[in-house]
Amino acid sequence: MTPKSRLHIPQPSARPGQPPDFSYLSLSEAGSVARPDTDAPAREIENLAQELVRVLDDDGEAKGEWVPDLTPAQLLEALRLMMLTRQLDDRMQRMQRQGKISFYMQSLGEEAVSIGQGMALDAGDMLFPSYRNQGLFILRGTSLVDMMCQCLSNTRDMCKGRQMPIMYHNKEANLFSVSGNLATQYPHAVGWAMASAIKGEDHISASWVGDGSTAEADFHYALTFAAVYQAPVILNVVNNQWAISTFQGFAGGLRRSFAARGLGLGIPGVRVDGNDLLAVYAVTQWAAQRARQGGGPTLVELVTYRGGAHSTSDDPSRYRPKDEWAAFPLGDPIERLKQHMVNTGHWSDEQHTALNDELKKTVIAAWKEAISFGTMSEGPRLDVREMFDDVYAETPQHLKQQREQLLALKRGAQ
Amino acid sequence: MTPKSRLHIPQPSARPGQPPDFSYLSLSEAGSVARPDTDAPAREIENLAQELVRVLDDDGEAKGEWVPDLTPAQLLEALRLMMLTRQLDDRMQRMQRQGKISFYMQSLGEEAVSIGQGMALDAGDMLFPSYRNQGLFILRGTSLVDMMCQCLSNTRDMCKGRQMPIMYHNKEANLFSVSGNLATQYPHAVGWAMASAIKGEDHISASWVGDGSTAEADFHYALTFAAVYQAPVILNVVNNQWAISTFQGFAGGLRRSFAARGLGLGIPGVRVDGNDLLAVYAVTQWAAQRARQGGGPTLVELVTYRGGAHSTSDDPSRYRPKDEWAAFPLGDPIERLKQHMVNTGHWSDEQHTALNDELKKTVIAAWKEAISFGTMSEGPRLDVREMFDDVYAETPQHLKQQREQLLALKRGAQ
Amino acid sequence: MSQMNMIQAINSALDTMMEKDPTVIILGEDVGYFGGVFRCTDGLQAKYGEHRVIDAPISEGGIVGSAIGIGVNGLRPVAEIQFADYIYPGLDQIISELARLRYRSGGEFFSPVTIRTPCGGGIRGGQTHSQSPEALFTHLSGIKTVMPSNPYDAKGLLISAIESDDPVVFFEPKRIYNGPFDGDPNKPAVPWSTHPGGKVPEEYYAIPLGKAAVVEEGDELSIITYGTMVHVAQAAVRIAGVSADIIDVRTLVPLDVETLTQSVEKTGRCLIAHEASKFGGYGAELVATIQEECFWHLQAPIERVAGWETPYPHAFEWDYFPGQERVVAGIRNIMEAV
Amino acid sequence: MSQMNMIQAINSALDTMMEKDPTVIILGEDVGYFGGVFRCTDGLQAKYGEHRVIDAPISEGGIVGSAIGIGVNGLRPVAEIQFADYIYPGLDQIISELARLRYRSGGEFFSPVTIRTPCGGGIRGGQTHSQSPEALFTHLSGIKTVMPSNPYDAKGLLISAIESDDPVVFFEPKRIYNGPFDGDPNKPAVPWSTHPGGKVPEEYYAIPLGKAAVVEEGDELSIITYGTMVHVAQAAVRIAGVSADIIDVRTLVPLDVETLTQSVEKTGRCLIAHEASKFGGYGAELVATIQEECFWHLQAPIERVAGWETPYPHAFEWDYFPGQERVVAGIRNIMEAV
Ligand SMILES: Cc1ncc(C[n+]2csc(CCOP(=O)(O)OP(=O)(O)O)c2C)c(N)n1
Ligand SMILES: Cc1ncc(C[n+]2csc(CCOP(=O)(O)OP(=O)(O)O)c2C)c(N)n1
Ligand SMILES: [Mg+2]
Ligand SMILES: [Mg+2]
Repeated sequence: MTPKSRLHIPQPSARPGQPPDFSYLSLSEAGSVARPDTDAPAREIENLAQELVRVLDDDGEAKGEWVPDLTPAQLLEALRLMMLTRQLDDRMQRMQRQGKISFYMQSLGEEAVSIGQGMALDAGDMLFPSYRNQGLFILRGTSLVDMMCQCLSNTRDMCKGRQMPIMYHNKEANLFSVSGNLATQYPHAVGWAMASAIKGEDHISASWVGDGSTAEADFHYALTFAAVYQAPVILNVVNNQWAISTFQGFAGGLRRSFAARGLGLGIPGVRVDGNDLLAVYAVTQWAAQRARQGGGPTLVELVTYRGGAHSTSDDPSRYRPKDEWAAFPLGDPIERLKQHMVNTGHWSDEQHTALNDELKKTVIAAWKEAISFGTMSEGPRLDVREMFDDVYAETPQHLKQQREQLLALKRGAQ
Repeated sequence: MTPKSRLHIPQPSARPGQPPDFSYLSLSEAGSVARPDTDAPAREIENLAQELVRVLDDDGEAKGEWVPDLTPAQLLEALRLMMLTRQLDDRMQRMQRQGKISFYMQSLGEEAVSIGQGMALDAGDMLFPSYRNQGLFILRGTSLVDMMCQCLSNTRDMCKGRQMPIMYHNKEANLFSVSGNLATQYPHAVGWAMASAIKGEDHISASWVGDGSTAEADFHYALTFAAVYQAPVILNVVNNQWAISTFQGFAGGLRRSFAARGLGLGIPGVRVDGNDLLAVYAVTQWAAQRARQGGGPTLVELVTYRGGAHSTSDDPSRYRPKDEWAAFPLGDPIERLKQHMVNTGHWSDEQHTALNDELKKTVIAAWKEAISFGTMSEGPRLDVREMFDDVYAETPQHLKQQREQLLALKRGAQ
Repeated sequence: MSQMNMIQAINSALDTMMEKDPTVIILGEDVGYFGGVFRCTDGLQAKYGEHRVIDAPISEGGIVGSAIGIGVNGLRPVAEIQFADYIYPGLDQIISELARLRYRSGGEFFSPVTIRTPCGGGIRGGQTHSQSPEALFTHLSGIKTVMPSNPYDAKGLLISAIESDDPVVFFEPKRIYNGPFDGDPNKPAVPWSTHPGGKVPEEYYAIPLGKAAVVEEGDELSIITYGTMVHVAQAAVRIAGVSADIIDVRTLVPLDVETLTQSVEKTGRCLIAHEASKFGGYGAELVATIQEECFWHLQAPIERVAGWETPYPHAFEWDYFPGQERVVAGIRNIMEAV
Repeated sequence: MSQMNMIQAINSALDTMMEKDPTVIILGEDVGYFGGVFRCTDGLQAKYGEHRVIDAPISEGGIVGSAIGIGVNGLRPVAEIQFADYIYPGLDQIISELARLRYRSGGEFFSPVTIRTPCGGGIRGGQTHSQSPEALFTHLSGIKTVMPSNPYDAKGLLISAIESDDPVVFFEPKRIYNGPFDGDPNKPAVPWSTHPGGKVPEEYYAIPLGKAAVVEEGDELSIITYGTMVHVAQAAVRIAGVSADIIDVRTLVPLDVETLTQSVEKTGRCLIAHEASKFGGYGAELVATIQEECFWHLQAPIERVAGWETPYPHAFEWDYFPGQERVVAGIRNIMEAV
């Protein structure tokens, strides 16, 4: 009998009740992948889209050509920022559970992405984050209080109450406004980079999407425009294995790596251990240098795992094994950096615990301050008149009238 | 000085007044590319996306593993259909110039695409053509009169006067309705193939877009869905070097072949000499067999050249050398097949000329018949009442009223 | 007859149709194994298999585009767009292809796609989980547009939508998935069991597309609305103490002009309410149509109560939402007009 | 002062702004070397270079998406969408991003993109080269929408659009690119030199967005329209022999309500005309607004003359187009209403 075409439905390696199985992930040994020159032709470095750039091995040893030039102080700062991100997430997740904020999304398990990549970029580089890049905001100095106030939609909310929690932005820090619409930021980053090249500046841009979001049109637009104009941009795919309930196979992830998606357009792809801060930093630095010297875009796939639920509205126990994260072969980015620093004598378990406690306190203190600017139910409230601002540069007549209508109604109601 | 990022603007190899230059095209020797098994894993046949499958060499000799099993009678039929397509185009182009039809698009120089591919597919396979696939309609038996009547928007127009010329369809012949919107047919073909696989049938589908259209979202949707569900579909990119005034570099064509666009999703790509009917047939047959036996999608790039203007609204002398087509290294598909058949003793110059004359007469006769069903300015006209049909399955109240309104107005005007 | 909320009623409609017609298939993000983020497709993949309830890539354009092809090949796809706020990447395929296919092919090709999508605010979804974009669809020729206001209608209308050979965009006001909502966010939520529309037959039944429902009858005023706002209008009428026809449009296209005009001819006064922004909203068409048909009966300007001309803001959700107070104020305006 | 057709006036606006403001750049399909399929950008690449007049991949979504990023980085992009019929792949970026960026970022980010696109029928373009989709934009908050009816306005309004820090969708009625068109396809075409709007200054000038133009004054009727239909209305008024205000809306959003209501308060009768389908079209909003503002002045129902509820058909172009006869019939209806 000849084989026949049947609709192929991608299958995750394990469902609830089954043992986790990551045998589908192809891994490389730490230190095994060579680091090409940043001006290597795209066709000669296609292996980077297949192999996995890793620096830290399972014992926390840094190995190979990709070991970045980071001082112990820098590493400590990276560790601190990852820990801070996790503490913030933990607190906000709980505040949502207590009904203090309407919604939240953690980056649990993916902290090295934002911190490692953010550190490798210059302050003048413009970042177009997804909703799971809170680490970028922390790294670039957005205060915890500001972030919390955004989540609280309170009187100090940078979004003036207009967006759901986590939709931060930070203009001074060159962090673009997070969108609720998946992948839309990708062509923005390319356009921004095009403008930088038009102006002859040497700032680059970077953007992030999840594995699932690569199926959106904007992914294609961004890659196409970046390739055609050789825009100085780093396009990152955070492959955390899941997109709400669908695993990365539904975005084609089992057929070929996400890093390979640009090869057909001549865009080099680099697949990197997303839980290895050193590798993440090194690869980003490589791509940034390539872009700055006119080498155009790089597509970076960060292999990681979504340690928590998709969002506070999600319950992953319905669709994946509870213990999947624990079995993830690339581990926990914080533990791995910690282990490395302990190994190299720059850190200890005691210091780690102390730092964690300190960060927890920092976060609690920030929360206290944040709620002093109002919560959803108590304290000062945003002025409802602001609802009508910023739709246009100047508020047009009809919006002024609507504002008056609303105020009259509210006066009447009192 | 370190090199710097500047916006890269793709440059065609020649502009009006300059000598044509096709050195950018990478060609393979006829017969030099091996033909893998149809169940070869995608990763093992990536070379097919880079090399160029060619059967006919410059002397019209058929060479190598891809030589298809076509009888002289079949080859003659292919030749005849290509010639007929060209005659039809020529006639219609002239009719447009004379104001008999509002618009036209030739497939001059690309005839082997539709004829070669169409012949390699089964009657039960569903085709989703672009506007430059008139050959498929001819091949599948749409009468010239029907095609002309569509272009005339006359009383026998299959589209009931609703579409511009060339927007044919042929339901019985499994030819989908041509759309004026670029690339939208691509995901339709994939959906159709998915349904075929769901139903367990072994019909496959095929679709066509131009090089320029690959930048549209639908190209990405189609590739993604085809890869994820391993849909039995052949996705074809007709790389005729130009998209109106922009050359294929603006779709990223200079960086990597269009056939390579699906490699990052694990879709095999085959780059084929689009002006070599034998190669076109062979590659299509290969991809069809692969799809039918459950091997999923193939992306086929047909390298050809748009011999004429983009459409009757276009003037290519403004943006490309007048003699570019003559310099195209892959020649003219009709000449090449003719030469092969003359070489093998199955055809002669005299027969060729005679056939051409005969086809010309056929086309003229068809035109005469077609205009008897009305032209834009003379003869019978479509009933204007039909304007309100087929918006919905059943004409709703409001459209009946609008029809009445219009008729009343027309009565009044008389 | 069972007690169902709107999610269950939609699920039941899908189940009924999949059972009845083996060509019905479902396609969408998270609809399969997981059963949908709002659980509308819960249990269906287990029952009908992975080839009929299909998890899709995150690609609304691809979902609509492939659904069209699936429909052309003889199946009857029901596509879910996870939030109406995310339908826009699919608009080109809807406008340029789905809506026009039958027309442009002289009636030969069509694709009977139903697109289900949750819409509307009131769930703290901010500007990307609260939108009501129905007016972008009601202007299109070739598409039908539906928005039910209760579980009974939801099931009956969804069945008709699926059975229709025309493409249908089926909006589900998510604020009333779990219970009717009268516009007062401070009152405790009530379940659908408190509402007659919560009684839903287990079996097949169809509510024809193109028929509005007169939800309440009165003679001083006609309120024309749909979705969540039906319930808000009912509460507002109580507060305002007027006797009003409340008409639930249900099928936005094709519009049941007759039911509307009969009512307005009777009452001479009309208020139109919807959640979407006012300017260029579907309410504008309702005003225009009624004004054209009932001009000589109108005793006061037709008034629209609708969302403001801003995106749907997270913190000011209840100031944005056209709640009871605003509907009552609208009623008073109309009733006082002389 | 020069004689210009609308293509030249648009070209002149672009040229003027590129000269004046080095941050202005152009992006679109075939706009660069070739100068645009309608030649609106002719000569600009030669003058300002390939980095300022940029040929784009065929990807309307990518054009809008990258233009947003370009705008965020301090340049002022003018994107061309080759035909309004092909703007839909860009809708998600327009609706979800361009229109909302300033609002959602608390006023901190914005992108001053202008999107130019030829619209309208009457050129035998069939259903994919004739559409007037303005109503899909006028319902959006955060976007301005413009449609000029003559070269002078086209230049002045386009300059304002480019200078605006708000995103603007700028529709160009292609039927009148080369000359005013009064709706009669059988009459020989006339050039813009026959029309006062064909006189266009070479230099910079701006017509503010948000101001309608009273094209003709009269006292029996107000005709509110825009684009090609302005000319049709003028011809129809002659035929009908009525004394009418003809108002060219010009800026659809924000709407100049005052000019409209002043006129209708004066005349008591109002006809609205546009080429797009009637149901849910922009005209519905005009009816609704005027009805709300001028109800007590209205002596007859407001009548809409618009495209039918079908796609724009190739063979029946002139039956679809709301030409002189239909406008005249509309005028008669209104004038006879008692
Ligand atoms: C255009 C659009 N479609 C759908 C959604 C709903 N949605 C939000 S997150 C998400 C999953 C995204 O998965 P992935 O891209 O892998 O990112 P991750 O959440 O894993 O970081 C979906 C479907 C959305 N926000 N926008
Ligand atoms: C969505 C969309 N955008 C733009 C156009 C206008 N247009 C028609 S054909 C064309 C060029 C297409 O080039 P290509 O895909 O290479 O096909 P070819 O004409 O060379 O066969 C363009 C831009 C269109 N029809 N649809
Ligand atoms: Mg993910
Ligand atoms: Mg081409």
